[in-house]
Amino acid sequence: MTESVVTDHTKQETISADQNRVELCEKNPAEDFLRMDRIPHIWCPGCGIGTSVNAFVRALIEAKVDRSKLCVVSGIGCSGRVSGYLNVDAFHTTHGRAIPFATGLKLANPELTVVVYSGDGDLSAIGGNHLVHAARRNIDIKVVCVNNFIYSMTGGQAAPTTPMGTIASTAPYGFCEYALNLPHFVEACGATYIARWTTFHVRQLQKSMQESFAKKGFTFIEVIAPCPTLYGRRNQYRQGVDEMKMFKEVSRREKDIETRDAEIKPGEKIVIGKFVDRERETWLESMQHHYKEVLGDAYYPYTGAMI
Amino acid sequence: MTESVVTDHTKQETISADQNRVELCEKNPAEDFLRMDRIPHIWCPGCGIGTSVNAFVRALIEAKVDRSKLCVVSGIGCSGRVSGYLNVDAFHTTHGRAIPFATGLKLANPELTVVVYSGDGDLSAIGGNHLVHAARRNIDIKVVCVNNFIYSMTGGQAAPTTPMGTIASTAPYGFCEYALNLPHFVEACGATYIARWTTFHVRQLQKSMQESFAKKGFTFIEVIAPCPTLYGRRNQYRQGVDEMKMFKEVSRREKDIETRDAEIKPGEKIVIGKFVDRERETWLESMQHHYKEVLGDAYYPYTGAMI
Amino acid sequence: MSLMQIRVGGFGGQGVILIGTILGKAGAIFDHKFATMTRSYGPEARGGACSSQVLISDESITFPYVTQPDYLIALSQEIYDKFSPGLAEGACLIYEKDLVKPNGLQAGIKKLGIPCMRFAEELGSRVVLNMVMLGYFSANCPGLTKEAIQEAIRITVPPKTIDVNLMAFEKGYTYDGS
Amino acid sequence: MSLMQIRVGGFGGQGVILIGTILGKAGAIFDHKFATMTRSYGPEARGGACSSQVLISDESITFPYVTQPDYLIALSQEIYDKFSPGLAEGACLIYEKDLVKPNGLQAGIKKLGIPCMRFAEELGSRVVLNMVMLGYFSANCPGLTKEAIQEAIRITVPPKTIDVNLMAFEKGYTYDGS
Amino acid sequence: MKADEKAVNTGIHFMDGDSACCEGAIAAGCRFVAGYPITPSTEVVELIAQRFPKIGGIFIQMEDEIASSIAISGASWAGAKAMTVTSGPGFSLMMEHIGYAVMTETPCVFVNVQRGGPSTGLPTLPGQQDIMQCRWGSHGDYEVIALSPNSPQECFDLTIQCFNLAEKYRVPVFLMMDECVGHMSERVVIPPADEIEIEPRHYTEQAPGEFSPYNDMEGLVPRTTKAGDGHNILVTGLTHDDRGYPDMSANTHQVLVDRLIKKIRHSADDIIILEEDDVDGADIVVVSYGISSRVATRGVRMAREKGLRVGMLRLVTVWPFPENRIRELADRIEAFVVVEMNQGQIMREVQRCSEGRAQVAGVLNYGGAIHPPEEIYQTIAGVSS
Amino acid sequence: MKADEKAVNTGIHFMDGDSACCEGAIAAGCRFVAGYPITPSTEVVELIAQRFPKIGGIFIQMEDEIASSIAISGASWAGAKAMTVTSGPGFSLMMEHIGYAVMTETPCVFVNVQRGGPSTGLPTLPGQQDIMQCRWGSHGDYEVIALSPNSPQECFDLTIQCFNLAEKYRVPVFLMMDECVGHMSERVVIPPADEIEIEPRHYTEQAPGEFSPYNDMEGLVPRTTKAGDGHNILVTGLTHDDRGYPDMSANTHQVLVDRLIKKIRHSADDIIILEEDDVDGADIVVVSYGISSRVATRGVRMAREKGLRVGMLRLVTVWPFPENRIRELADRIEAFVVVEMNQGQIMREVQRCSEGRAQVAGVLNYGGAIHPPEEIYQTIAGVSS
Amino acid sequence: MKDSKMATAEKKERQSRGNVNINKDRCKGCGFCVEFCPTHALRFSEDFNALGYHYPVRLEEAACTGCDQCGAFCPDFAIFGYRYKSHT
Amino acid sequence: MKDSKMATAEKKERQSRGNVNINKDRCKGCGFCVEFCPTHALRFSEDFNALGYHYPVRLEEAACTGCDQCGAFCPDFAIFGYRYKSHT
Ligand SMILES: Cc1ncc(C[n+]2csc(CCOP(=O)(O)OP(=O)(O)O)c2C)c(N)n1
Ligand SMILES: Cc1ncc(C[n+]2csc(CCOP(=O)(O)OP(=O)(O)O)c2C)c(N)n1
Ligand code: SF4
Ligand code: SF4
Ligand code: SF4
Ligand code: SF4
Ligand code: SF4
Ligand code: SF4
Ligand SMILES: [Mg+2]
Ligand SMILES: [Mg+2]
Repeated sequence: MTESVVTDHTKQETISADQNRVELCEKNPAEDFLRMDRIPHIWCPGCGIGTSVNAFVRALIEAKVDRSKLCVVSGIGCSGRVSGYLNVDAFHTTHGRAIPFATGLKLANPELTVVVYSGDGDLSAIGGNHLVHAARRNIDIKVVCVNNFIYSMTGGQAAPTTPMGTIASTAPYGFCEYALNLPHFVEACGATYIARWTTFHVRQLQKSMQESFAKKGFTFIEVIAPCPTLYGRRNQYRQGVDEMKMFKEVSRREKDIETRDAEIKPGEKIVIGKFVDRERETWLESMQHHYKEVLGDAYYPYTGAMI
Repeated sequence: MTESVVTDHTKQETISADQNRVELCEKNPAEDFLRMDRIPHIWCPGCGIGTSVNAFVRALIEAKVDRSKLCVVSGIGCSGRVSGYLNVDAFHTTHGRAIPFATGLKLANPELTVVVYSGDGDLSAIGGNHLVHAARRNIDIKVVCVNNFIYSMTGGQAAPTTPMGTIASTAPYGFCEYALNLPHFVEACGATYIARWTTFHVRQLQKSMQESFAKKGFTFIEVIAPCPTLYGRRNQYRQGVDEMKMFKEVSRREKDIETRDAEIKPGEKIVIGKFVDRERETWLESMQHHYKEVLGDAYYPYTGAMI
Repeated sequence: MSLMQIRVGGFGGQGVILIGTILGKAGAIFDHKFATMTRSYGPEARGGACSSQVLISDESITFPYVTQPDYLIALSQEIYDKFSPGLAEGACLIYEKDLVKPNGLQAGIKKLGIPCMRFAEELGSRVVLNMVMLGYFSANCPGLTKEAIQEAIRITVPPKTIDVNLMAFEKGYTYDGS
Repeated sequence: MSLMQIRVGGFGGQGVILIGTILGKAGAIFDHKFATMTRSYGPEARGGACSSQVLISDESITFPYVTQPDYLIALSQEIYDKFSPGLAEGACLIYEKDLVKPNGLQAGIKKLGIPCMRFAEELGSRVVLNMVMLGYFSANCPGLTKEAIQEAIRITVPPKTIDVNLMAFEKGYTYDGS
Repeated sequence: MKADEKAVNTGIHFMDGDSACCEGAIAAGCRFVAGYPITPSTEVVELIAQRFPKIGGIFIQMEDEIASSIAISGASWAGAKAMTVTSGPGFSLMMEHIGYAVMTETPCVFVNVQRGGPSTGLPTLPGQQDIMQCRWGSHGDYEVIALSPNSPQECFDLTIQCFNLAEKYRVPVFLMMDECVGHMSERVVIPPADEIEIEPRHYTEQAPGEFSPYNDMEGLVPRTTKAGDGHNILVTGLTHDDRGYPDMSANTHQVLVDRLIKKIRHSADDIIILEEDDVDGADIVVVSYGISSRVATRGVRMAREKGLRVGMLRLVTVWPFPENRIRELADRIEAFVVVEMNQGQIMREVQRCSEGRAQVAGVLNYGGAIHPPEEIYQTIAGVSS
Repeated sequence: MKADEKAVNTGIHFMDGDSACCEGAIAAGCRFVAGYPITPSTEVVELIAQRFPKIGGIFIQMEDEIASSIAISGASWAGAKAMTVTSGPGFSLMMEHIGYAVMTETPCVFVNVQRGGPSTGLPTLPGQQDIMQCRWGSHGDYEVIALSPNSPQECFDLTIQCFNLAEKYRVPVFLMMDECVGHMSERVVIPPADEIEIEPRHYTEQAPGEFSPYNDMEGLVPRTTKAGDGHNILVTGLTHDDRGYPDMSANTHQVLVDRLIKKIRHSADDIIILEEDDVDGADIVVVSYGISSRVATRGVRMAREKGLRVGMLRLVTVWPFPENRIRELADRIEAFVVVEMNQGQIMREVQRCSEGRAQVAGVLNYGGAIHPPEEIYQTIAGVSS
Repeated sequence: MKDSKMATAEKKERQSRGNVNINKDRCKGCGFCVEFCPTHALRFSEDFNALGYHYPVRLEEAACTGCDQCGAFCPDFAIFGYRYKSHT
Repeated sequence: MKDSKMATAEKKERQSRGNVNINKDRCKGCGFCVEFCPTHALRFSEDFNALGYHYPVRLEEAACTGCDQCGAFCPDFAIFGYRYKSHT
């Protein structure tokens, strides 16, 4: 685990009038990006989603993302509630459809920074096809996928990410499907940047998020997070912290690891790290280049569809 | 191109009473598997779909598939019409949904041999998510995907498989998206058997189909086929035969090729061959083993859901 | 003539719809009449028979389909077989000579054949067979002016192909039926 | 008593629904009455307040929700704050002593507190706090027999946990309020 | 045919409507369930997932509701009794395959545990707002059957009824529950298997080769076959002729759709179940269904106590709508009072069928909470004065 | 606001309804189209794909209709006028996002070029069978606006109208075309840009920080904002309070859904466009819409020639339904004859609103072919005798 | 085209191995068979068939081996090759 | 636990670098901060907070560095560390 230092930028947020010695610091750096009138949030004790939001907010601050141009789009799920707690333009869409909504948002106004923040079930089950095609097209959106191995919001049903053999409410005797290896999957679809961290790796997660903001194209960050209420308890992790300890223990960061070897199986290591960082023209760039070439002056350079 | 010999089995179908010298042979070997009262079919002159059906029927005969247990399921599209011309239990479903229909069919009666025969748009655009999850689950169905690089039935719109730069009715100045590399994609999802041939490679295609019938689990065969009417004409192949000649020229079969290198780009080689042939428990097997283990005698061995 | 009803039919790829479109444009834009063109085709969008119906009228058109054709332009046997029984006395059949055998046609119907496929092949491009047919039709239909049809062709076909299309039109227009 | 209305509330994870279920079962199956149990919970299925309503009646029940509670079992302050104003004279409040401060309660309402959370922690399992509460409720509610509630516990909780649950029940049942 | 003894959970239970629906499906012979979780319906499939491994059945949690809604058609054609379960947002995604099941005459059951809408709306609170949707939500013309239970016991009973009707009419049948009924626990009595009547699938007895899908009819309903029986059938959502072959002509369409509609409409008397209470002497008839019908009885009782002559008409069958009965009553009574948790969906039907001969008033809300009985009483009182 | 001169294709054209719809969208300021091919609607987007690169706009062919139907909501929140185009099967897949657009008050346009259904049905032949679906196809209670053109010219004009209404009422608006109108070519006159009136988006003028989504209303319609304007809005399909925050209580739901419905119902007079011909002196009024209304004029003419007093009422606006006008007429006339290519979807509405005071007859078919005028005449004659 | 003498010689030998069956009215004239016949045993007709296409005809002088390559290619099930039994 | 003498020595040095801010009523008692504080500067309270959870309290004797690791972990935004300006 890296221990990193709170940077200047953050500090400015937290330092009071006395420039030399700040004894009492009233405001959590995250608060500035949160809708404080909605806190406490609905997430359970020990839920990892809030931890991921911490990393996200710190990454926003670090990367100096222009907040007024930032949109966060979610689907439905516990993780899908993230957008609604962030004090930015926030879109809580329908289950599985954050990506096509974000596609419309980004393409209609290319100046926006569009983040999709949602759950494993939302993005890879019902929303799987949108993930495929947005990655293939290289739409310039930043996807954060909170993988808690389960459909939490609805009570802990098995998801495409549920490790084989674990217990879920719709798999009371253990789940017998192969889990989708998300990094490998999105690589085959075409994502330009792919990383996986657990919520134990908050600092690395934050760094990956910062990198993704700087990256053009479809980026995908998987955040493995504890859901004590509906995954942990049924599967020997009584509390969120137990799952966090497991993450700490079994996570491995290996050099030059291929995504195909990043499958998650119960009781085995969890491969973490940045897997892919490549250059590909985004959908819009590709369109603009191509039309300029083919149509010449007849092409009307696209800048946005806003009226 | 291999030249192979018509085998005994086929010949028995075509040989008349005179056992020694058959001068007039009335019946095309394919006819026995076709609904002849629906021939001529709707496919255009030089359409490759019919050619693929030839390979399929010959493979059925060769592999001695029990016809009464054979179901062919299609979605909607020119390729989706295949099921309706085959004289077997045939299901022409809705656009993109052949795979989940087939999943229901196969799981409810595991004795059936279930083939999904449909188009690239049907299976990888609207139906993409079903492809992902059926492959992941390793549902024991045989998928034949006719890739003519286009949505033909509706008039030649671009598909996820349309090679970048080519002309389509919805991409009149050339298409600017990355094409989905189907073998690579389904490999990442988990298919057990993956091959790609063009309709020029009818004999190899037939052989792959035979292999897939013998294979347990989710198999995927991509058949690259000409669509002169809606793809070819707009893209310099005036007739089906021109596209066939191109297939002949640019196809390459390479040893140990990885699916990731099988992307199709206009003007470049088309990598053909069998890419993947691996063993994984099917969904049903996995369920049966697991429940037997966990539930012991309380498990009721599943054989079918038929009333 | 207050309402002229034309049915054009053939199989996919012969440019049947284009014939209808050009006739409609000629009427609606250049001859300043009311014109409606509808089309029908095979399953979803593919193969099989394909036909178009054109109505040209001095008044606004409410029912946009042919009820009693004045002209049947048949580019395939199937179309002929299907629609020729609907022709009434005084109507006119114009057909592709090599592809259609106008068997059993009722009396009182004018019958004009032209080998437009062969003409088109001679002109080096099978696809202009519809223009040849258009020319021949124009020569035999006083209801629309030749100029209107020619103008309609000009604004409809790809600019680079205007000449070859008009040539084909002329070929049909001047065909004397021999 | 012809209709007994009970509201149980707390936050997710306290086993509030299970209290309702057991009371309902006790009434419907073992005490041979009519019983209805409904539940409500936070957004979709997560977090926040969560409550259950139990109606026990000698006649069939048409309106399945509590209109005038006879008992309010409050396991969190939030629930107390929200529902105690609805208590009318003669009703009974039963609450978790450490988690609920029954401030401003109207007169005429019976008030019974029990530190079930601490008792449960003492018994080594936080999750049985609901059984402690059930026991205490049973001791203070003549409308259902103790045996019926015990039977209901037996057929509801996982077989291996019957003993600890009944022990917790007994702990609550015998709590003397001191 | 009787239910399977080894599977039926005979006995006296205290269970919620979702669980009772699951038990009903099992009793009805359902051995294939495809679903996707959604509040407040998920408990149905969670219990299925628990029960099936021990009685022999397939539960598969599909990747979405679309897949679930078509997988059951596939399973049905393999010979299974098949069901899917959802709530509003998922139901909206199933619309295309309701049409497919109608067009291909595939027996199957859709359960919708209704919550408040539109959109994500009120996931944990009840609504009755998908009643028109289940009748009109798929494109094209068709007729379906929908039942609406008002207690966990009925969730059990009517689920069986849904499966039976699906077989009898080869049509998708809807169990339109609501969150309130789904999450309410009550005593549920599950009878012994041999007291549960099950409609078998009506297979053709014709031999392969002889059978074509529409030449063996029982009234307006063709006998069927299943995959693997050697009939080489062709099933398509395209307009098809009586061999099942695509024939995209207006005429063939007319004949086909007409039969699909008439097979339901002409059997309305057989299908429709109504519960009536003191309708004959009434001046005012309260019309309701589902959970609202329970509350309505309270309102009715209050009105009767005030001396008003009020009857109750409860729609156990919501679709087909009991047009004739409403027409008859409209001639005799003064007013209908329709109680439902929506903007007046069934009220429109009552208005249509009463043709101005009786006044129609609604006690309506947009879901989230069932009506206070007083509100119902007041509307009755208002109408009567 | 006026249309953009550089984009409008001013002039006299001979084009089909699909193309005219495309030109109408462009004239209306639509610069974002997400679609998925389906017969007989595809020509709309094919032309869009040709036109947009030269005028500045995004056409994206999404992976399916679901994606298309939500991408336009995204684009709309970015500030674009956005549209999707489909036909029956695709429309069925869009139902969830119609509800989402309603709940989030997102201006956007859905075009449905109707073909014969149910299911895959008759892909190349016309139908008017999705009229009820566009009103009721999504779960939950809501109201929408739907227009139905009867000529290519109207496909142009009404597409513009759809976009304008969408902005004015912050609601999804439907252009319910049919295959016949979509594939029929006629003269279409596109006026100069400065003669085309365009409704702008009604943005709030409140400053960031001050603005909360429902505190700046124009009647029942809140002023809006767009992403990137600094307002930090929260848009959700959950029931929300007047800050836009999720509040899943029955009360909040009641207030919200009530306003969503009333903002349309209370403006019915502003929204509804009817075309009437000789209705005032009529004994019989023929009600129709879309292509059927053209054929109906022929039937009416035939009846008038026989001396019958027949009026024509054409619904240019199909939803909201002109309840009041029908009620008024019902008091005065003898009968309505409803002509439509479906089992009588609008006929039910006419029946409901005429409340038995006028007879209601239908000239109906299930799609595939428009009515022969004789059939219409005969029904009129039958009713009058 | 091969040298015709040699072709005739080969023909003798090969012809005896099999033959090709052509259902001309099913043919849509795509040319797959003509183009890809390994022995170049087919050519297009001058005539149109009922559907308006030029269909394949067998070249008298060429030697069809009955390999059924044409049958495997034909999208319209209009042609197929077959071997004479005696040569199996 | 470290040897208390040494801890006290360290504390002096470290304590001066920063501190931790705890908003006890937001806390849901998950223990992430307590478990993963690099300097073991936190422990659980005996008391329940308003929500019924044991919340973290700072150990007097331990040296918080203000590293904000607790803040980065806390899912409820109930805690954060900060450095004193003079030590930047
Ligand atoms: C169309 C539709 N189907 C189903 C649901 C119910 N639903 C809400 S959230 C959810 C699962 C969310 O799982 P995931 O995305 O993993 O998020 P988590 O709750 O685990 O963070 C489901 C199935 C819905 N709201 N809409
Ligand atoms: C829900 C739905 N959307 C769209 C369509 C229209 N549609 C029919 S076939 C087709 C494309 C087929 O493409 P492909 O699968 O590649 O088959 P091909 O015609 O190329 O063989 C489309 C978009 C439909 N029938 N249903
Ligand atoms: S249910 Fe799981 S994912 Fe949802 S808030 Fe609770 S812990 Fe987090
Ligand atoms: S359009 Fe293309 S794919 Fe369809 S039948 Fe014709 S050639 Fe084949
Ligand atoms: S391959 Fe078949 S369709 Fe093509 S030319 Fe030969 S016989 Fe005709
Ligand atoms: S059977 Fe073989 S050799 Fe004979 S024509 Fe066909 S392809 Fe040529
Ligand atoms: S991490 Fe936050 S919520 Fe968890 S115990 Fe610490 S302060 Fe409380
Ligand atoms: S700021 Fe660092 S040292 Fe201080 S309590 Fe938090 S984690 Fe521990
Ligand atoms: Mg999850
Ligand atoms: Mg294709």
